[in-house]
Amino acid sequence: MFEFFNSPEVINIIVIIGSMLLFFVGLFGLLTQKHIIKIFMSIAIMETAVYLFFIGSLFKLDAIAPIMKVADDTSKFNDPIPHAMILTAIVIAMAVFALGVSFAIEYYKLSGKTNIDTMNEMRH
Amino acid sequence: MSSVLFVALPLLFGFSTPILGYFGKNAVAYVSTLMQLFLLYLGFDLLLNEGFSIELISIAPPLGISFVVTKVSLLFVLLFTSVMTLFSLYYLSYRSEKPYRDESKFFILINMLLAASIGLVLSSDIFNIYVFFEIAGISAYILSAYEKSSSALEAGIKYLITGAVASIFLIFAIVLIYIYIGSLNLGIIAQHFELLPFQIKLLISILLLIGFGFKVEIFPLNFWVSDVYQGSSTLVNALFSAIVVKAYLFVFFHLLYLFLPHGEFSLFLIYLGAFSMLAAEVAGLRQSHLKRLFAYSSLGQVALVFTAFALQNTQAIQAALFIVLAHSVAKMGIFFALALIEKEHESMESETLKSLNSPFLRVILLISMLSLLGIPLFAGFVGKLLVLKSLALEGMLPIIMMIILASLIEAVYYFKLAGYMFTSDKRRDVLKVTWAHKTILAFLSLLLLIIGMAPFLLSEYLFEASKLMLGGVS
Amino acid sequence: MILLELLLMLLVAYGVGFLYYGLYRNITARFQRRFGPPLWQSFFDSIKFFLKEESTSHGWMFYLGPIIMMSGAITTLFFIPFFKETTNFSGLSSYGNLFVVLYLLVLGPLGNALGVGTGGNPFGAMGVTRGLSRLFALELPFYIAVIAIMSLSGSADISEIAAHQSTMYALAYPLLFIGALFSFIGMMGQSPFDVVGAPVEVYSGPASEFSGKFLALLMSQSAIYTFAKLVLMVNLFLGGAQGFLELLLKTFVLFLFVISFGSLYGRFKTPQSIDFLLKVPTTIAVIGLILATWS
Amino acid sequence: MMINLSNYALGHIVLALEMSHLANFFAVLILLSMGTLLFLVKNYALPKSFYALSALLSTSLFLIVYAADYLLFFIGWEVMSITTYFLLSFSVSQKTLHKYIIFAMSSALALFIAILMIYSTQQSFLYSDARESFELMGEFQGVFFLVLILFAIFVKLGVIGFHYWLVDAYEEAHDIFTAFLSAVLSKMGVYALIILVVKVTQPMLALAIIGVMTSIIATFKAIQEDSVKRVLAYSSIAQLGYIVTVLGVADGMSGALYHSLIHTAVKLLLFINIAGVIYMTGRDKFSQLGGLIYKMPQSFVLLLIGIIVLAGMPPLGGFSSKFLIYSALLDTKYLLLLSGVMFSSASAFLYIYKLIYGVYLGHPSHKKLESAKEVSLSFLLPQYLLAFILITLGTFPALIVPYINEILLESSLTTLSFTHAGELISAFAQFNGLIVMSAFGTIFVLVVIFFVSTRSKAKEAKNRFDIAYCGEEPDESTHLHYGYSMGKELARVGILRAIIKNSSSHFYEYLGKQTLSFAELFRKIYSGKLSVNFNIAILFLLLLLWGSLR
Amino acid sequence: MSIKRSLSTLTLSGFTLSALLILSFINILLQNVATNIERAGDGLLKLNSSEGVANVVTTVVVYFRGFDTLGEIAVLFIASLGVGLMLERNTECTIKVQSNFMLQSASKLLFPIIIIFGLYVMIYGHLSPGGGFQGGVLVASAVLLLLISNKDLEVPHAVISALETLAGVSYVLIGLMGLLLSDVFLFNFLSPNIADFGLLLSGGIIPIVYIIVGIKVGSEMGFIVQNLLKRSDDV
Repeated sequence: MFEFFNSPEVINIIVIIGSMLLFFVGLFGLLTQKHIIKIFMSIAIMETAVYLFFIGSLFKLDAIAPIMKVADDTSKFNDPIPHAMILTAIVIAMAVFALGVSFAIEYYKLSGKTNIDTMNEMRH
Repeated sequence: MSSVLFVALPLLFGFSTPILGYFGKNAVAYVSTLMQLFLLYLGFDLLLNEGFSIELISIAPPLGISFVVTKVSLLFVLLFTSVMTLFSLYYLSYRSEKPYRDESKFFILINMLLAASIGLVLSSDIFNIYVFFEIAGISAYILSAYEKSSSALEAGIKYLITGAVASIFLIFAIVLIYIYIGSLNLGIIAQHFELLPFQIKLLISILLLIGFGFKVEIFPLNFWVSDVYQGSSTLVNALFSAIVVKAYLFVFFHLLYLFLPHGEFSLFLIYLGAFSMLAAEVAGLRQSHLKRLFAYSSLGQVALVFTAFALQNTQAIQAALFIVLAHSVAKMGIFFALALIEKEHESMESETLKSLNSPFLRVILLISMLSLLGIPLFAGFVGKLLVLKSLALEGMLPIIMMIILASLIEAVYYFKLAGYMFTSDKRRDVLKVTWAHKTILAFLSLLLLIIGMAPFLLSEYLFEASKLMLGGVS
Repeated sequence: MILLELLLMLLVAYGVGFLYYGLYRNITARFQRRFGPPLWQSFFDSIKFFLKEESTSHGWMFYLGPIIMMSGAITTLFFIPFFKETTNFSGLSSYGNLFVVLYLLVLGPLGNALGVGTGGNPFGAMGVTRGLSRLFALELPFYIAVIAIMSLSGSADISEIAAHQSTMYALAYPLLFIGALFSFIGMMGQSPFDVVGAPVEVYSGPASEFSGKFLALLMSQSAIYTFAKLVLMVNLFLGGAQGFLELLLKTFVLFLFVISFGSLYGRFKTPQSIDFLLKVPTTIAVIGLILATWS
Repeated sequence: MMINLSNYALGHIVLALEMSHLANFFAVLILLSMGTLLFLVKNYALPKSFYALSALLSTSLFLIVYAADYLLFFIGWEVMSITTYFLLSFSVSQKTLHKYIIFAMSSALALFIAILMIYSTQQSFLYSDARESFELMGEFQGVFFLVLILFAIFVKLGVIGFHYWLVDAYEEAHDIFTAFLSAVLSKMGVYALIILVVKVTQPMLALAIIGVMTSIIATFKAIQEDSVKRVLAYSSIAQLGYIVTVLGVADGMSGALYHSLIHTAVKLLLFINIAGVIYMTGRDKFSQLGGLIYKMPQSFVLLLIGIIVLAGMPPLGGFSSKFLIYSALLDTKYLLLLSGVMFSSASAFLYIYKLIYGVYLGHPSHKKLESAKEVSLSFLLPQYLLAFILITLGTFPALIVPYINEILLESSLTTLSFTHAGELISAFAQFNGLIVMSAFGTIFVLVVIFFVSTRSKAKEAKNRFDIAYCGEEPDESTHLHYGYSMGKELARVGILRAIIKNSSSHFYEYLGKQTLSFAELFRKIYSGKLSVNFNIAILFLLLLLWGSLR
Repeated sequence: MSIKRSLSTLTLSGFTLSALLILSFINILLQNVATNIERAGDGLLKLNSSEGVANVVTTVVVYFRGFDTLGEIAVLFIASLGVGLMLERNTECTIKVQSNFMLQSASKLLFPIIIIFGLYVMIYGHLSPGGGFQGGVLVASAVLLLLISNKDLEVPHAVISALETLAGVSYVLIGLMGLLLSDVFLFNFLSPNIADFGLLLSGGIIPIVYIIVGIKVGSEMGFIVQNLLKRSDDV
């Protein structure tokens, strides 16, 4: 019934539209939300969308995870680079997120504000 | 000697600070400074010996990551290293009176910043550039919020959010590049970039522009800058304007020259740069807070460099390099001096300068400001002249006029400050400046004068560097 | 020889100047339905003043004022040739030109103003102020006309200008002449531009501190200046003269016109006269200039 | 003699220095001013930096003068402007200083644009290529170039409309520096006008008209002022107006050069004199001075010589230069312009008389003035020197004609004919200064002899109150310092009121206000909210994307 | 702090802008579908059998693109430093964690299992899916579990610091060792033997580095988690 999903074109369309919709959610949040944590979440969602898009775009239906034996034919494996890159990117994003949250906590403690639009200590 | 040391040593230093901490309070500071001096030596060593090398990491490019050392990247590396060394030397004397809390962390951060900036300049792998982009960014966020006051934190949060958004666009661009070209090596990408479908090429270029645009402080992506400068501590601002922006600028245009060697976006970027400069200077006109004021001036100068780079010819790039040098030196002088003033007066309103009682600091500030303005005899003039000259050769009169108008507005607020410094007679007690600070500040001012009066000492090197940069060796 | 000629010129100017002054007093008297003083009364007055002692002095600069004025008058006279197409009675005019004369005409009054200022009398200052305020407006139409005729004659030399007039400029370019004439009336100190002297209201105006020899000098220079100005005017606009008779005739006609005009009109206040001069005569002169040189 | 600095070239920039006669002429003016003003220095306790800055200023002036390419000229120009700023900062209020620097920088930067325009056509900064470059420019570009250059120069000259900074700066600057400003810095504007405009383009009627307007308006503005230095400042503007006028017509260079020399000398003389008065009395307003003639007789005589020159009267030097100016205008048939110049010249008598009357004549306005003494030799000596120069140039007006001819030859202009030093021959007429001087001198001496010989015992006035005064007997309490604001009533005259009351300051203040509110707008954008900023950024991205896709 | 929930201009413009942007992205991406081209990954796959370990992703992460990983470690290090800087003197707490009996018991039970699983993932990262990051995060999550279940517990700062220092320094030193021995930074100087491919002890420095990465990630994450969770003493 769902065989038509197995064609790379359909998969590609789904990946693009899906990840971009996710990106839209994040972007919408970034542009409209005021709460610092929500902003961070929006950014995280956008990042995730990009990762999804990357992995999805380079995903081959007939290939397997790249764990090989000595003399394997390399063409049957999926590209390992997206995995490695996304692994790195995720950790970086996580680190930035953690730092941002700690900033936000500290800022809230000092000024009691969580709304980025009211962050105006320095209007000169 | 290997150029990887520029990155490896600061990282090693950073990771090993807890060990160093056992050797006493000052060990971290001194080791850090010594290491920077060593890196400076390393830079000159590379400059004198080869001036060009490709440093492999793990495996050979194009599959692996590599560092490319050319005259132009070496120029930036040397600039960053010297700025950082001077900064450390300055801070060594500064800290005895008003050290940052948790000093060893501060040293880690500045060294990480240095490593990342150098990595940005040297790396020839676009994902590696992204990693360094993030390291530089994250160290800068923390440095900006380091004082933990609510304004510092506000600056940090704004910086962090913009940085994170910028990195999304950058990683999006990188993802697209890998999907459509299949490589992360800059050289390979450059070869295939032309052949991409037009829309994809455009999308990647625009995503890169937006991603880097936040970092190179270009209109309309630079609204965060003034807040960050104002909130951050004064000394750190010197690093922001002398190192961080410069590294991003270099990378952005390095990528631009590689990917779009025929200058498809050139005209648009030139207008964008000139307009950014104008907008920044106009915004600066009504400022009364010194740090914010100089933030706008940084924006203006960076936009000028941006315009020059965007012209995409050797003459203009040479000019841009001149401005980069002059601006870094001048801004260091200004923020170093402001740090001393802030320590004494505990205020950064421009009225503070009225009661500044230190002829030495006044002269230093003045020389730096005149250089920023591009007054003859100072380093800034050479750069500005060369930029405008190249613009004139291209027949871009409107751009010239925008830049000149911006300079005029800049002059108005600089001379307002000069007026505060030199006409008032209500002075405080004499502000004592230690000899170490005096030496460094005098050295910076002297440098501005030397470059300004004898630009031919540098011009040849810079010209070759600009040729290399335009040629896009990677 | 030249010295003799200069002396003669001086004597002629002195005599004729006082004669005209006497005539002026008589004619104005007739206008006002009274009999004036004897014709040479002013001359005798001046001789009398010369013999009297001056009542007060306010230092050396006070002396110098009238002296500079006198010297200015005589120098001016020497740089204006009496006749055209001859070197007789041309004085020093070949060494100067119209510009020199125009400036020398002002030199005397300026010297006087210095003396008056030194005197420290506020009324003197008042007179000087009026004179200087009026001066530029007064000169403007005259300058315009003079510039026009200089350009028309292609020379700044007075005798050449006089010689250049086949028909006299007053007839050829009446607008220029009319403009210049207004100025001339003022320069002669006649109504309606005579607020400087204002003999009745301001106690002899600038001269209020001068008495005795000073007054004598002032009167003499006035006579010389009057004649010099008349001759200049004749040379510039009335085609010059070839003999004494023609000179006297032309100057007298001009003089008569000026004094009758003066007797007919009331006096302007300073701002009024400036306003009038800058509006009417200047406009006339400018139109005249444009018409004259439009080609 | 040409010194080429192209060895030190950067890129394709060739720099050159040249010792032309024109340059030497202006260098002499600089040296004259510095030499005379150095006499005064020891009277004032000046900070060391004043000397250092003056040295830098002089260097930049010589650089301007001897540069043979636009770049060095510009460097000199900008260094001059900046150094002037700091020299002004010793005594000038912040508002004036700010006004000055805005104008000075606008001037320098406009010049910069113009220079770059010249460069862009032939890729050369050299003067020798300038004329050709200018001709290669398009029509619009050419006009724009001239507008920029003229703006730059007019600001320096203080041409009416661009003089907003000048008068205040002159008034508030240190007395020595005011003299230098008027004598030399304004001449740099003249030099720039010659080098950058006259030598590059055809004579411009517009320039002449602007010059005349300037001299007329500045003269009436000067008449209204109470401060001595302000009067002299406006007078400077008016005198420079003559120079601008004459540079706008063909063959006007000789008059311009002559007048530059005369104006430099006379303004030095006047400013030094006034500096002496201010030094002695501490007052610089006509309303607060007066009656100094017998306290400072030498100064009085020197000022007298100065004002006679300023008025352009024969037999002193002022007439010689005026004569050349008038002749040039007459020769080119700009008759209405000539009328304007002469009108302004005649109007100038009012403030010229006020200069000497308000300071030296009449009654002292205050008791303190009674104790004033003659100034020291350091003030008098330079004045004597300058007076000597001015008298000499009046007597021998053609003395410098050979030098001027050299300059004219160098620029391939028609030279003045020269017979002997006493006779100045212009294209239109000639006069003999020697004869005029000796005639006036002889007659003057004769009248004095006559007067003195017939003089009987004159009664010296008992004191200064011994005057005829409406039957009253004035004393100390009577206000006798009259007429120091002469000319005020001119404002009642309808035509003149338009000149006197209107001021460019309203325009500039309005401009400043508008700029500031514009800046306020940008300031608000820059301290805007983060979410708004991101909206703008995304909008930018969208526009970019669509703009390039289209 | 109440945020107005009305349909403001900002919401509208934000929605419009993001929708338009996404639509144009989708439009462009759909029009230009990526083709199957030879990518760098394929080259690396080929290279892997001679230089790498069984898990190609691990080879890429640790060796081929090991420099990125070093940078990533640095980011993590700086972030944890920053979090520590921000929150270190955190005496008043905003989140009060009340752990109940269930949590306490379960955490005691689960902690060793998670730790062992984490260590396994870490050590076998080069042979099977997993690796230093994943293992490190697992270990950190075990610590998190422990911390939320027992409010008095605090992992000694010195231990974390020692671990992260050790890991970080040794990573850079291994890199420098490669530079020293063969002039290439991060060179695999323990030249892997092809015969050992797929064994636990294979791949030269790769497993060592990945374990180091694991330790580093674990300790940094633990540190961050601990800092974010730190409670005041008087609760």
